[in-house]
Amino acid sequence: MPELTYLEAIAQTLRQEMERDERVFLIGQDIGAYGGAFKVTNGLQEAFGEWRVIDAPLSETAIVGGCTGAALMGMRPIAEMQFADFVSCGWDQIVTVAAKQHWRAGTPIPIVIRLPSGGGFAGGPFHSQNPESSFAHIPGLKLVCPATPSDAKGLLTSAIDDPNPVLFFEHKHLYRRVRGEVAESRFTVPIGTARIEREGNDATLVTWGAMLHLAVEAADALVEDGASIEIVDLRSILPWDRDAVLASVEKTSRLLVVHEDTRTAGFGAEILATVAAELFEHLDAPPRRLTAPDCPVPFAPSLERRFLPQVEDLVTALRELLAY
Amino acid sequence: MPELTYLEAIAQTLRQEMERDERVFLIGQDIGAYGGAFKVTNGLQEAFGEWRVIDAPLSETAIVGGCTGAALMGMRPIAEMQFADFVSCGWDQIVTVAAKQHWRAGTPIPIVIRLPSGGGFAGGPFHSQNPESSFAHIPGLKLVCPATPSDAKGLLTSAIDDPNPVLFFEHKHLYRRVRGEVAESRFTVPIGTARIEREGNDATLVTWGAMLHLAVEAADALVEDGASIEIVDLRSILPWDRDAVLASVEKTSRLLVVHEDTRTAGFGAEILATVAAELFEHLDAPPRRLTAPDCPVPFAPSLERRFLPQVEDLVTALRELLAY
Amino acid sequence: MEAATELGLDRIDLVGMYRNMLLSRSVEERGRTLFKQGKIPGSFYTGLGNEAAAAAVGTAMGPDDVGAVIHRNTGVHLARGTEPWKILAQFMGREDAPSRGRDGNVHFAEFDLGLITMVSHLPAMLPVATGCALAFRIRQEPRVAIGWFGDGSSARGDAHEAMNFAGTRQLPVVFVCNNNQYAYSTPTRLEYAVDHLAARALAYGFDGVVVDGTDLLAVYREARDAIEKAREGGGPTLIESVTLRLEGHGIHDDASYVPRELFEEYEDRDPIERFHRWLVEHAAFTDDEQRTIESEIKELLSEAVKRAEASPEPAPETLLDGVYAPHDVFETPHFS
Amino acid sequence: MEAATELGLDRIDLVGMYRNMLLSRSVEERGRTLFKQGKIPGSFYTGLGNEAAAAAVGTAMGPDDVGAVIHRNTGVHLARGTEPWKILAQFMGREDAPSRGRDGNVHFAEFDLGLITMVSHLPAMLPVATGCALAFRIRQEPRVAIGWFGDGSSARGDAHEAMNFAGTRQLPVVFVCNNNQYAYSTPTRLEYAVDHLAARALAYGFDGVVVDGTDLLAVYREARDAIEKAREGGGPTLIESVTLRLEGHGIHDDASYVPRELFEEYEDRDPIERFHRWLVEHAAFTDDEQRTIESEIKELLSEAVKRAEASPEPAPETLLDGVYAPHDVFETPHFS
Ligand SMILES: Cc1ncc(C[n+]2csc(CCOP(=O)(O)OP(=O)(O)O)c2C)c(N)n1
Ligand SMILES: Cc1ncc(C[n+]2csc(CCOP(=O)(O)OP(=O)(O)O)c2C)c(N)n1
Ligand SMILES: [Mg+2]
Ligand SMILES: [Mg+2]
Repeated sequence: MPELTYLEAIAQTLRQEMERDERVFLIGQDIGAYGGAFKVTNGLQEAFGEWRVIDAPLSETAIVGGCTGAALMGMRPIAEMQFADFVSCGWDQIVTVAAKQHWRAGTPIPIVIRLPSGGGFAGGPFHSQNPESSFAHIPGLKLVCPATPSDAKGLLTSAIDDPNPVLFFEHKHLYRRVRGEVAESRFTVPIGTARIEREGNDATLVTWGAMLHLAVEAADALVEDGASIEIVDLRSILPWDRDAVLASVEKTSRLLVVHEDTRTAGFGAEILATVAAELFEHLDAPPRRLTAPDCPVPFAPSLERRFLPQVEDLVTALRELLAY
Repeated sequence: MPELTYLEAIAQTLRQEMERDERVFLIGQDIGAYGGAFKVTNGLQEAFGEWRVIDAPLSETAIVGGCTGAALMGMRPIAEMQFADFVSCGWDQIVTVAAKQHWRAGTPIPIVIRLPSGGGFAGGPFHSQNPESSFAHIPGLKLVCPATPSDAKGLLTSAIDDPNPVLFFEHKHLYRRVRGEVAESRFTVPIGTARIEREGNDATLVTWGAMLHLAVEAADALVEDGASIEIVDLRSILPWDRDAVLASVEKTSRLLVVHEDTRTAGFGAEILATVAAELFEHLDAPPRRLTAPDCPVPFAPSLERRFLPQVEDLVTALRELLAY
Repeated sequence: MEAATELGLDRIDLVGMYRNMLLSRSVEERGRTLFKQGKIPGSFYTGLGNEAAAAAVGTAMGPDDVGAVIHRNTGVHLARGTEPWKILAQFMGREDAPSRGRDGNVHFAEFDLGLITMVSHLPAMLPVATGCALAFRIRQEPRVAIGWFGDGSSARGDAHEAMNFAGTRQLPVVFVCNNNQYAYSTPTRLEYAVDHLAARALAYGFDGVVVDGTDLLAVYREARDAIEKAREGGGPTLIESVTLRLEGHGIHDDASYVPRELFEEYEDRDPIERFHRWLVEHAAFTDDEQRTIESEIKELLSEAVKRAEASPEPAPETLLDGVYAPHDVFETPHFS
Repeated sequence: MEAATELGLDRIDLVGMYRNMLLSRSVEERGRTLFKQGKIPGSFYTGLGNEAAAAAVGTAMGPDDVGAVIHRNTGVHLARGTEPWKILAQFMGREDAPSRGRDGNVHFAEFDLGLITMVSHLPAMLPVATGCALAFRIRQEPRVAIGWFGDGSSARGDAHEAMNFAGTRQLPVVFVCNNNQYAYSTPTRLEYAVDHLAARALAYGFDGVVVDGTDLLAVYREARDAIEKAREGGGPTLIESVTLRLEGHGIHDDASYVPRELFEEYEDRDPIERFHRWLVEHAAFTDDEQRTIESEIKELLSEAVKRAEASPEPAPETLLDGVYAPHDVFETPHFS
């Protein structure tokens, strides 16, 4: 299988889906001739024309609402937020209109919103956020956070297929840093299904997005301690794979959730709450979270290093968990 | 002490604070001559003039952003959302500007946003929501949810005093249904401090807003079972009183969180996660949540009854918790 | 009749629109009664005064055109074919209502008839209407989207983004402002600082027109022209239809903040009476015809009440159905 | 000189604004170098081409006026008194920078100098500027708020709500559009469908003017007039200052999408050279003076770099400071 970067996997999927299905179109700022702020859509306007790769004004509300309308008329719109952070400007259209319309009116809203998210490159408070937790509280949305090129492709394909609004969080820090084998032909990865990145017996580490790669490093480090960590790559936040998480924790009896988003009311809370309620008898240690602290994402590298969970932090947290 | 309804307590506080502090002004839709959709501001424009009780256009973004600007210039603005639901139209101004400005720039944003929230009267999906959980994930905000007339007054006074953006969730269903003694003179209830509504030993029930009153009924019912339930009225969601909750659960060893907002990634998850992590050794039963299910708030009374937690549901949940 | 013939309307069309207005008001009046009888939960809103504008625009739409309706638009639903009993069932929150009791009062539309259900958040459906037009433009279909909004909701960012985007791409969308001079209790001078909202169109690169919304044929003319222009690639139009909301914002509101003189001014501009006079004068509309329509509507409505009341309250166990559309939703013949 | 004298500007003012422009460009050029040296984390943006507009509006502001700045506004910071080393420290994310390393590049302002820190989300600070003006109006203070925005960000709802609300209350706010013909790679024809954004003002009930943003005195005139008008209760103005962004959106962008002819057209409209010619012609500005300013700026900048580099990186343990303002924040003498 060919090796692709995370970004190439997304770009390939967009192209394949546009070739396959005339209803698919892209809309966003600077995604046409410029190819998007991260060049994910490079060359697509040339290939498909300016009515299938639409340069939108600086209008997140018009973009999201426009996708909703186009979807109602039978299209399969894919919006790009220039940075995930700017989705706050389309918040109302997503939570008030798109998320509730099928339940209220029976009309599906098959839209995909692509959200380049995450920190690690001094992007500061408004170019680094992981806004998935706020949306996780909104019934009617689906949220996916792929960590690997192959999952990026499979989940994006599923998102486009899905008759519901899907927020596709693509981690900017992975775009060009992560490579992996990706099947050339079309395939889907079901939304709502976690992936066991590595099996283990001593503790379960649940994570998603860029943190998955830190989790792997941390688990590697723990091997030296003689500990085997099971890593669950959640992949989807809404719906999330409760069964996979519960099965893993039932086996290991220990849980650490790691996320890049901030702590309070972050999605880690939902996982801990569920595990605590469902597996009360099975836990050998208190379930724990390792997350960013409760503040905006800082710009200065000295602060951002402190803000973002680091491999060492994961190692320490796992050791503490195992030592309990 | 005089008895006031919840609504009267809020109205009295607004009047007192406006009399006391020239910097305080109100802005919102139809709050002037009309007195607001719920008549909370009745008579205030007559008393203070149209530049202190400002009828705004249908522009939540201009209202919230306008408050931020006025606050920067030394005012103490209080915005009214006509219904809490419409705060989604001011989401970006709240989370992007107001919540982060002090941390980023050192300039405090002392604004209060009043949010008539909650269901129970066939308001449907857009006139019944409790949007506190979405905001609970945003560092820099304070969120309060008073359940009694006295707390409504004390917390609103504190909110106005506070140099940070405070979202004041006032439960519509309590406006005219709940009466209580309220000191006539100015007083504050500290934000971030829970209130023990009733002491008990067998289980802790944590809740806030309108659900508090159901909790009292349910605890009464449990007395017949010979069980004593400690009810913690959280009052503030951000910051929340971890210490009070942990102290209570440490004593009772059992926790039920009840909230009117929907379940997944609702604030109950944060409380359960914290308790599970901190009081692992003290729990005698899995911590539980009783919440609205994951869907929009329905209109039809038959559906809304099912949606909103009912006293019977609380009683059942408590019995199960105690029986564990 | 000449004015009407010129518009391509024959007598049947004209009487049809008149009937639409009468029916619209009757449905709403019946709703009011049901509300007072405690049979309608929540709150209650009508489009009193907006009947002509609703009937005219609803009728001017082509069969494949779509509209994102708002409150005050009962006549649009009727023009597209929604049966009165469904509207009453909607008000009552019943299982067979368009929103199946999930949402209430005016928050409904029959998608199969080309209408899109509004949300409360005004005017959040304008970007959606623009998006419908975008789909038509992408596929090069000769279809037009209509987006309604009020004078008050013109102040929100959604109106701006929708119109500006539609302007840049000259999309086939017609924005119709039901300017009834109030947003709840707020008069237009506190909502915007220009004489006419139609002026906004100039800032977005398309035409704006002001029309007397109590004059059915005038509204019809503007709507038809704008729709045909959009259909032919001429881009958007903003139609500002000026009326007066003839009662409070909702049933709980006595509208005491509206100056009495304003109501008086609009007294002989009741859109229904006004068009009745026109029909009598120009189309020899008879008292007999009037009586026939009235009794027909009366019967229709008592049937409607019965049918609406016969529809069950939604079963509680259906609450969570449809939070997510199932994967095969597009394979089922009817998904609304 | 007459044109300037008429504007109340003496030679010192004029040379001051010229110096501002030179300094502004020099600070940004030094920033570019520092970025290339790896001393500035993240990304890097300049206001190349906007120097005249920034200097002019910044100078036209009264001492108690306030402004919600955006990127491309280095000259505004300088006009209000921000020292260059602080700007470089800001770019570098250092402890003594206005944002103390919490935020980067152009996301800063010195509140004590009457400026308000922007957020990235454009143009979210326009409603905030309107809110400042609201405070002035409530307290009847003769102060004015300035809100800047770009051609691209004019498309967002925040611009609309801010302007519409300001219009209804005729608040003392001046909206300044830095129209540099592009929003990142997007040309104005895809951002809006009118010739001039100034036309929007008419839809909001106030005046709009278009001015050549490369002509310092022209911008100064419009800014001064608008500010004084607002101060006297005349309500808002929208000033559209037309320039060309003389390079890419940020340092990573080669602007290859901008037609070469457009750059050529603006070659002899570099605002700094243009005003230099004017000064030579009308104010007998000498080569000596030029050299003096240049060497002064050179020295200022090497001092600035040193001082910025001497400022420590923020200490990690301060990360959570100030998420909430402490209760006594207003009692401390300086809270910014
Ligand atoms: C975003 C938002 N804020 C507030 C409201 C509450 N609200 C409901 S109707 C209304 C007035 C609407 O006025 P207008 O747009 O003129 O329509 P009209 O009711 O007069 O037909 C308001 C403020 C709302 N529906 N949406
Ligand atoms: C709400 C929002 N969406 C997207 C962006 C990303 N973005 C940053 S600058 C920019 C272009 C801004 O154009 P304009 O307003 O003309 O200002 P200019 O940079 O040209 O001075 C965009 C799209 C943003 N900052 N805010
Ligand atoms: Mg109105
Ligand atoms: Mg620009």
